[in-house]
Amino acid sequence: MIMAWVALACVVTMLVAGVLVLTQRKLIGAIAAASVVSVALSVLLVVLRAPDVALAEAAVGAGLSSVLLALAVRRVGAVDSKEDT
Amino acid sequence: METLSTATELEWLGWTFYAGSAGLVLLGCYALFAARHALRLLLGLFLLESGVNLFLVAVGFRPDAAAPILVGEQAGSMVDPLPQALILTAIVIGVGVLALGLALAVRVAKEEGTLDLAELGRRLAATHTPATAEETLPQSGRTETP
Amino acid sequence: MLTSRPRWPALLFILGLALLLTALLRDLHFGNAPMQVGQAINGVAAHETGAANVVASVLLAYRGLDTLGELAILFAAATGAGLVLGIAFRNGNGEAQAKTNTEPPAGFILRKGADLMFPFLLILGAYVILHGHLTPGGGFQGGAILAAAFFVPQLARPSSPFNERTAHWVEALAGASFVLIGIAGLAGAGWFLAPLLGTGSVGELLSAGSIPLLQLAIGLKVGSELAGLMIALHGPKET
Amino acid sequence: MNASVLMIALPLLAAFLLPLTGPLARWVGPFAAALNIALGISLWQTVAQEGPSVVVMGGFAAPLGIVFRVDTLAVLFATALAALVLILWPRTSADPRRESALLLILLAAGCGLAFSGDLFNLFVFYELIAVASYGLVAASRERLAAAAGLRYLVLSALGSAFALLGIGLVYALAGTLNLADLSRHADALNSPLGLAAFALMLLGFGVKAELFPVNAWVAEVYSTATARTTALLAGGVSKLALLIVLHLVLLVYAQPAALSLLLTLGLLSIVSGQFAGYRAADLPRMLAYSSIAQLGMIAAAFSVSGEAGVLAGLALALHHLIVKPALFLVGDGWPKCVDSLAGLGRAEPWRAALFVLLALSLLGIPPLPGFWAKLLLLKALLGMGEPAWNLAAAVVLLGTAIEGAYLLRVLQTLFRGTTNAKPATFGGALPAGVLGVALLLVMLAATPVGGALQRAAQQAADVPAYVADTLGGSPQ
Repeated sequence: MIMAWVALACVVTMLVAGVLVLTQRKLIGAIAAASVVSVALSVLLVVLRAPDVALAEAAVGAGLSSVLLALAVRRVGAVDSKEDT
Repeated sequence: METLSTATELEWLGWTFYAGSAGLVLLGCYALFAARHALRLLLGLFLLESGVNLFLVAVGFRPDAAAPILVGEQAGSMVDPLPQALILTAIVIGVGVLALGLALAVRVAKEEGTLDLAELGRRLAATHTPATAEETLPQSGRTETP
Repeated sequence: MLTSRPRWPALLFILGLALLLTALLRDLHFGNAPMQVGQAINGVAAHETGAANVVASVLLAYRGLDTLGELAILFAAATGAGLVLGIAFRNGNGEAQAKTNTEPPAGFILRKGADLMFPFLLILGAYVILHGHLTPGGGFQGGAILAAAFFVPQLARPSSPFNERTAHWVEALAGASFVLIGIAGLAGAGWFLAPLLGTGSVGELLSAGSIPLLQLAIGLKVGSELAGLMIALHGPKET
Repeated sequence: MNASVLMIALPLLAAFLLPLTGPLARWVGPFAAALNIALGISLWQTVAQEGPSVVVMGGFAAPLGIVFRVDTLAVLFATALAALVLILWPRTSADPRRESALLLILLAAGCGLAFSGDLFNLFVFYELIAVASYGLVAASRERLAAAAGLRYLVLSALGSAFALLGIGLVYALAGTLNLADLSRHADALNSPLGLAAFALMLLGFGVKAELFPVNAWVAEVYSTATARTTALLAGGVSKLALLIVLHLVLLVYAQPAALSLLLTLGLLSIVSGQFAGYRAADLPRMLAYSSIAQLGMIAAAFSVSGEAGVLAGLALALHHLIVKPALFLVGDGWPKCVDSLAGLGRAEPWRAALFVLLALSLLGIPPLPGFWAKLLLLKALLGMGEPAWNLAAAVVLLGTAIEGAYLLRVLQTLFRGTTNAKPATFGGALPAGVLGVALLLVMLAATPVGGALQRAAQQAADVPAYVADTLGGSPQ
């Protein structure tokens, strides 16, 4: 039963963070929210008994992807579209 | 390992996972339809891919089964290893595509001064002006916009 | 699709899609999917490949070709990123030379932290790679850790040149050795990527035939490609 | 038969080792492509003598491991792609080493798409070819090439995510990914959920196959990428993506609903492509839209169940594979705007004559191969004997009429008036000439070529033999 509650909590966290990815005005905030999505997802993967995938999601999804995105934002930060929301 | 007592509980757990993956897919789709900034589109893709990954791993789940790693002389049932292997592959593919997309975005920002993909689409749709007609020749340089 | 549109149609479309998905997913019973192939692999994997981690044996034995394709994708992405950014720099009035030297060195804490992190991450990455056939982890996860290990010092000391020559050699030889192990299988056992070296006893470090070797090749290849991608993206700010 | 694996392993090995080869780097790529052609020819002979066969990776038999199905169709496409890569090998490039590596990867991935008999493995090779093509597209010196590449990447990645979702649904319903095994469990996919999986995969694989709702990238990319990259994408890669769809409808989704869906998307591609081509003002875009319409015709042909559809689609695909790259190469260096082409017919008679020959074949004027391909398509569509497919035949004829209107407009402009511009460089003279000669050879040897295509279609459409070959024989 604990497993189901952990899953529910993670799904809620993940979806709230997902909405934040879309609504954050600052790109760097959106990236931080995306990495929260990845962390919650990797906990869900542990609940689904996929430790290999969870490890990869934590290392690649939450870690590397965010670093890559942050590096790109740092380089193009001044270049925004006219309507950036 | 904790077990699930009833079929209803399993069903609820299933809907939790389906809601999570479908929610991420829908959020990603929404970002792709509504956003215009290239990095926001790439973030939308990231959400969409995460949702797909969660769905595939959830497909391989079995109640009362262990992770697909043998520990000692264990004989119990294990969850499906195949979707997990597929998703490991998909995660790495996703990060490769993301990185290449970011590299392209950096170059576009440098050349065009905007990352608004709708605006870039308009510029692409504008017919070729005589000024750019000779650029396909190998010896001429690329024009830089300030 | 990528044109400007008001948001309401997009929202309505998503709502429709949500209803459709709900209707479709009702037919899919959680925890009950037919897993013919998965079941069969669970039954024979340890015996056939000698790896305790069934996911690793799927990745490197049953579906080794997928993994080779995936390494090629990372290689293509890194090559494409170099192509895209390299062209931009060459025409950019010698920015390529200025690129690594203009950044001021990072603060004391970051530099000391990087010095401490480097050996730790290196050992962790090596451990995750080499135990991939026994415990969760393997070439991809360990490779990502290795990439971080080599990128953190770069972040702390932008002026210290990343040794591109060594990275090129590691990248090329790791990728080539994966293909060559595959061709060795073709020559030895008659099938591309056929397992070599016997299975050993399940659960020991030196077991599972050529799987640990393939994990090492993947780890080095993934690590060098990802580090290369991060360093390619880590350039000066655009104005 | 293991030559099929080497056709993937050797180009990949060459691509990985390319950074270390030093001054030899420029020769590695063409050599690997030539080697692939030789392997393809030897495979062709083996298949002709011993019939189709199956190669198991790592010795793990069919549903558990990945298998390659080596038949005439696959060998034909793998060899044709290698030949196309070789004759389109760039002479000059801003960054030859990286571009060579990407071309070699494209070659390996294309062979993988032709041979593989596993759904997820096909997806991996599809992604590989996609990632290689993003880099190649952005390598152009044209302004906005990177912007076109970025928009292409976003759309394509969206498609890939959908395709992966579709593959996941297939696995959830049938529990296997091997195409032959899926063919045995086709009933499990005959449900709304199974059809949704097919639609998702069609959206995903349709991006490279230039199918209707997901082809917005085509005109942008083809008008900004280099002519050789464009020729490769329009000529080779798009056909290989459609080959996946062919395998799906032949083996797994032979149900009427799936076939109707494919037919509908194909017809919409024809109509939208031909109308957009009619409205296009510059030549590369016109050719790009014509390519969408031609691929729509191939998709429509594949929606006809049985041998006739495969044969028609195969003929159309090979014809387009020869003609469209050559057209893009001839047009490269000419002014892009159609109205500025006036007088070039007299200034450069040979080049214009080649263009006329190719355009007439594309249109389907009788003695040229394009005519036979279109005739086969019409016969196949009418052979289904169902109203939707009869309507499709009418749509194909209507599309051809529109195609005629805009292609003849270009031809007319070419030979109208005179120009005082100095002749432009014809960088692609050699590859375009080779492709033109190949077209003429096919016209002269119509009977043996037709026979070979017939055999290929027969083998491909023989589903029970495919299933028995893959699942019946054990590896050892």
